Amino acid sequence: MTAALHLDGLRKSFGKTEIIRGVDLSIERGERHAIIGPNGAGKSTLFNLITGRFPQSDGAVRLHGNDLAGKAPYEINRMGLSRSFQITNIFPKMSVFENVRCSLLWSLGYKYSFWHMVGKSRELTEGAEAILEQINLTNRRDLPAGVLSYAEQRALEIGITIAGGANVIMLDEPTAGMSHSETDYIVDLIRKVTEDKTLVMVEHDMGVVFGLADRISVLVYGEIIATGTPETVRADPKVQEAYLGEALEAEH
Amino acid sequence: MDLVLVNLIDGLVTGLLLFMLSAGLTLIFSMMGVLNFAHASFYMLGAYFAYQISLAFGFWMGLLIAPIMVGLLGAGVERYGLRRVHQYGHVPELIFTFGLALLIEEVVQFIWGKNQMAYDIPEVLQFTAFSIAGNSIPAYKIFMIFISIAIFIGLLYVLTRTRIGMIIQAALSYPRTVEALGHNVPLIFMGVFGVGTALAGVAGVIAGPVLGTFPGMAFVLGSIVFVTIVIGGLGSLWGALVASLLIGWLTTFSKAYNLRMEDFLTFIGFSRPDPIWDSAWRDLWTITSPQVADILPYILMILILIFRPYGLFGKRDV
Amino acid sequence: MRKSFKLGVSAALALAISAAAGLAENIKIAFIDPLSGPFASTGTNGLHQFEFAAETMVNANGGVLDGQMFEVVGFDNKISPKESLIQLQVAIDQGIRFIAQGNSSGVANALTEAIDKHNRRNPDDRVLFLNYAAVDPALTNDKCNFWHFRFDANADIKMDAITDSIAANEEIKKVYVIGQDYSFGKAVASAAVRFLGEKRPDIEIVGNELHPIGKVKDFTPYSRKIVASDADAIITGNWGADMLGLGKSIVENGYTGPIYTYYAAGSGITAAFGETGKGTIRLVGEGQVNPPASDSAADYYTAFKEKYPDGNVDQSRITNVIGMLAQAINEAGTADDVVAVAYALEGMEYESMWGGTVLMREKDHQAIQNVHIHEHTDEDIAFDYDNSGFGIKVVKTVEMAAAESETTCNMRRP
Amino acid sequence: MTDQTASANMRAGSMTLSLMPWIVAALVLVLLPQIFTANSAITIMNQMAITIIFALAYNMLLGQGGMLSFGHAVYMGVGGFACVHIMNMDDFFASIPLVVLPIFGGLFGMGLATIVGSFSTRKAGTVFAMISLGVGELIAACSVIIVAFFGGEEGISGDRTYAMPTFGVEFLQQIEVYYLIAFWLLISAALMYLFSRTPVGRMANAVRDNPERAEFLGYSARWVRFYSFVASGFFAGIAGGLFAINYEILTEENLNATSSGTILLVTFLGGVGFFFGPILGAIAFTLLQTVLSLETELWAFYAGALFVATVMYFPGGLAGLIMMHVPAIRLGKGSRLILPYIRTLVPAAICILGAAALIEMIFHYRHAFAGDEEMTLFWITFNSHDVLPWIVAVGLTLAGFFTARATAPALLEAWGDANTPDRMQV
Repeated sequence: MTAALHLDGLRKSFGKTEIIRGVDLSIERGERHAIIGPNGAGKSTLFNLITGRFPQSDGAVRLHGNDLAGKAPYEINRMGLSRSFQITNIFPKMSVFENVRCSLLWSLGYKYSFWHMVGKSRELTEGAEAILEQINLTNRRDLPAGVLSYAEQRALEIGITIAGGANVIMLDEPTAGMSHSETDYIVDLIRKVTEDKTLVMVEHDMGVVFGLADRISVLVYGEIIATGTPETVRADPKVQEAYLGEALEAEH
Repeated sequence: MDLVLVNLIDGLVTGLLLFMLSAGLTLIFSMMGVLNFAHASFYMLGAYFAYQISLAFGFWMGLLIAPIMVGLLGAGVERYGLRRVHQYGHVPELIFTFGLALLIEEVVQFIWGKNQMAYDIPEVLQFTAFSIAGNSIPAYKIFMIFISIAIFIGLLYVLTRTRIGMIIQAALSYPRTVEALGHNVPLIFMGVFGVGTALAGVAGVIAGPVLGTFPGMAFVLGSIVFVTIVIGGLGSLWGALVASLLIGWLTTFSKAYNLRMEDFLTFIGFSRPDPIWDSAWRDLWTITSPQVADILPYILMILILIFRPYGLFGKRDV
Repeated sequence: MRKSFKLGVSAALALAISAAAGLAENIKIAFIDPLSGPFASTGTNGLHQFEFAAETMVNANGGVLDGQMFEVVGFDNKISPKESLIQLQVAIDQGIRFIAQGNSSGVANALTEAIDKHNRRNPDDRVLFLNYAAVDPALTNDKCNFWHFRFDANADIKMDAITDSIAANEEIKKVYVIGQDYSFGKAVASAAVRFLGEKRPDIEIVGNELHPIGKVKDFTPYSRKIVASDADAIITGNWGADMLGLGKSIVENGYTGPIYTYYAAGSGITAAFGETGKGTIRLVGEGQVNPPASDSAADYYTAFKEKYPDGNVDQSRITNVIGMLAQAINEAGTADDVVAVAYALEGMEYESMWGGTVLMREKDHQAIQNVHIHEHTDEDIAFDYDNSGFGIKVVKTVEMAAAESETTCNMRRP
Repeated sequence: MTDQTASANMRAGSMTLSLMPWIVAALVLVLLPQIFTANSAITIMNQMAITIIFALAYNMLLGQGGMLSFGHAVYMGVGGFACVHIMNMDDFFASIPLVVLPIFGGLFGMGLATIVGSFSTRKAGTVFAMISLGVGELIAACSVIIVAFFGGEEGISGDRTYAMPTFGVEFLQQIEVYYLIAFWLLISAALMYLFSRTPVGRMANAVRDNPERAEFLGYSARWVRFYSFVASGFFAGIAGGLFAINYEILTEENLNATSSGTILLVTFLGGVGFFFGPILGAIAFTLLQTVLSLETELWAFYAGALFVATVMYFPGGLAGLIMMHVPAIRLGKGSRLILPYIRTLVPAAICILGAAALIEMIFHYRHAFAGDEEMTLFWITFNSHDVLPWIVAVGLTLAGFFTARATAPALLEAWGDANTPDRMQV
């Protein structure tokens, strides 16, 4: 069985600076994988390389065994990979319902159709409402997405990301900037909506990471220095030295 | 050969004039991210103000005062108009300057009427500087060349060698950081807008007597200024200079030499349809370069945008 | 304050709509020409000339028929064919039967076709088209119709006069033809080449080119070519800013010979040319202003200047339009049946106050009249233009120019 | 929970609800010529209808797709030119009913949009705007060079009556043309509205708001833009075809930058945020252009001032202004605004009319021919060189201004009050 996501010697340079310096990583289907690392380690860049936002300098990304080289973000999305953003990235002027409905369109096969009425489609309406139910935004249905609270926008962001039914979900710091109660809400939400899916996430909040992830990779200066179950990573001396120590200290 | 030299000089004059407009526009763009559609209108105001002043105090006072007036007006537009529209986003900003261009044209007609003004070259410059093979080069053209080059050097000096130039350059790229350092960024924006429009005003003052001072003068020049800075690369002073000269020479030479489409088509192997007047392609066959000279920059711009969207010298996308 | 702005405008609109209605007993002439925008000064000046002619030549003498007065109503067409057609409809709705227009052959083409169609489709309210200045030869050739009358000499007739003048000057060996890239510019160029070829085959056409209309900022490259070609004379059909820009640029770059042209007077152009144009600009046109053709012409001009000190009588044929229309209405005995008026106009001979006779040729509705070559000067000018001290003076006259010229007009009469 | 049932009810009734505006529009279109019977009124209404279609098509780009075009007139123009050429193909034209002619215009507009869109829609924003400007200038310049198709500056003309009669109607009269245009207006507006409800129409909004996010939902922003652009070109072409039928002539002005600029003005004036915005804009602007220009030669000045004021103070345009009141009306408190509005807006209107009078008087004073000292303003004839009219105008302006300023806070307060739900109700 091929891995859901496989990175092979991935490299990225901006000018002379090499940000990602040869990353090899294999994430299995159904796995919840977290990427952690200190600030500036290249986590977001790695995300952007995987999702086709930047072209890589060297190496390969394989999604279910298919090479993603040269693929535009929309093509990668159609192959079953969906992502969220660190900075909330929704459609602010459209209603919450519209936001979700738009993210369902492609996966339900509407493509660039101009002969279907979106309002007439039961599957679209029901699908979107089911997702709203899942992310607890049903009572915000008709508000413009731009006026939601921060946590609600993050929830919507996750809703948009999972709506398309992609089987690989990538979340970029889903709990960034949230209070404790909001974080709990989002973590429950992530757990709920990524059932039977592959999850790749970048996260700073160690509580979230250790609570959610099956496996963890630690990225430092563009290299993965450790990969394994939370326990292995926690025990890894290299990780402790590079990063985790301070983080753990800070947490206790 | 002599004519080539004459055309080089003429093209230089056209190009440098264009540069004075595009320099201000490109500065304003790189700072505020908005293409100022009304830029050529400030050029027109420069010419009209200078005309009005020259009636009372002569040409030289006009050259001195009119740009300052235009600059102050420009700063006012930034302060009370653009800054307000800024919050709605870029498209409304663009539309605002578009509306402003319309309004300025109407206001000019309201004040000065619709006829061409009798704004003339000053007496001291009304002589022929030198002649090349019977083609006289008026002294005024030499004067125009000097003024524009002086402005370019001055601008370059201020931007790269002075403190205020450093702050401006920094504010162009990192407005937030500069603001955090305690500089008044809105004031800098206003100042650059004022200076940019004042430059357009200078161009108007010195171009008014040769190209005519009439309400349509902004419209005639308006879009070509955008074309220039898009070709040169938005935000690049050198790009603006190169593109201005390129357009100046391109249009001058294609007007000065009668290149015929017919020769070109025959050259690449097509045969002339006979009789030409019944052919559906007759208009293509009879095109000559002077006919299309003024639309060549547009073709160049479209090609640039398709193949090199950041222009000749630009660092970022349009 | 913000909201009020919109409301104010819509209130003003509502008032304006109601004010637009209204009808009177007068014989109305719709003047459809640009009254706003870049060509407004030409249009406004033309409107004043119409109003003044109607006032002094008709109304002051008791009107036409049994005392009906002429009333000229201005309609702003913004020099757009589309707007012209809208304003034509408005004029027809107001019961106006006479349409005067002149600026832009493009508009004239649109109007003459629209009027032809209108008259065919609505026999009950037909209208006549009094074209006082659009000179595209096609209007009285291929595109002629019964409803259209042209009071100006057309481009070909004027070119005939220009080339007569050039042909008479043995010193001219080389001629440069330059014009705006559109129908009129092309018509001028081809007529110039044709007539010169007939009259003086020895003259060499050293240049024949077109430039984009209204788009050229700087004419220097063109004038360089002209100077380099050693031309002895230049022929151009340019008008407006293109005329001014070309003329000034040519002179500034060292050319000293004559520039033969159609439109280089009035509307601020005479003033703007000033000293530069002296001895260079040669203008073709009907109507002799300097020296005044008659005492009545001088009186008329003086009276006009009293009323409009900033105006010019630069389209003297407008008096012919008003005079001939009045005479035709009197002859026909009606102002309502435009067919009768049109038949009265056909073949009419009219003594113009500017000297000579105007004959409205029956076969194509082209006015045949004296055509003059004028020069731009400040000497011996009784009536200057633009209050500049400069004006145009007749230097040569072609009597009843092109009276026998051919026409391809094949007119259908009702 | 109550909230949900309420919205569910609204959705259930939305089918009948959403048809209502269309039925009303159709009725209005049928009835209008009964009220305004003059041919010129019908001509102006025809012009309005054509502008509405064009503005709606333009708003598919600007409002729905976030693409600012400075050269959209060429798609309407080329569609129109194509239709006139078809009018001049005697045999073919005699074999089709006139009613279907606009479809050909649409197809040609769409064809051109397909070609241009293939390279111009790769990016939105300034790149798109500049390419549209360049292409617009290019084609407008071609109109005087490529005489075979565009007919030079005098354009090309045809005769609509040579088409196959539709149910015996030959379209000799303006009123017959009116109904044809009204028919197409309804069809095109409905189609454009429906387009905005299709997947690609919805995604156009998404791409406008956030092209990057749309890409991560499986949609190529470029192709979404392209389809919007092509559709917009089609409807612009329809408008061109109707123009050809109404005026029977197309000229350079149908292609030039002024026409392209005007449609931007019209659309923005009406409001880009709502589907019906451009309709209001087209009606208001056509009135401004044809009616106000009969009254004052300064009409373009007022139009320019109105436009700048709109951009500065109401970026939502006329439609935005109207929709601003919806929340207050929903709360059932719209009526509380009426009195404060009257108190502020009447003086403000007086102020603006006074200012307009001043402008007219200055203009007359400066530009009227000497000796012509009489002018008529608001049906009052007076001497513009007397002092009294100036005092009156200045007085009106100032009085209006200060009264409006004094009552404005009360209006603001009423506005706030009308937009907050009453505690009692909750």
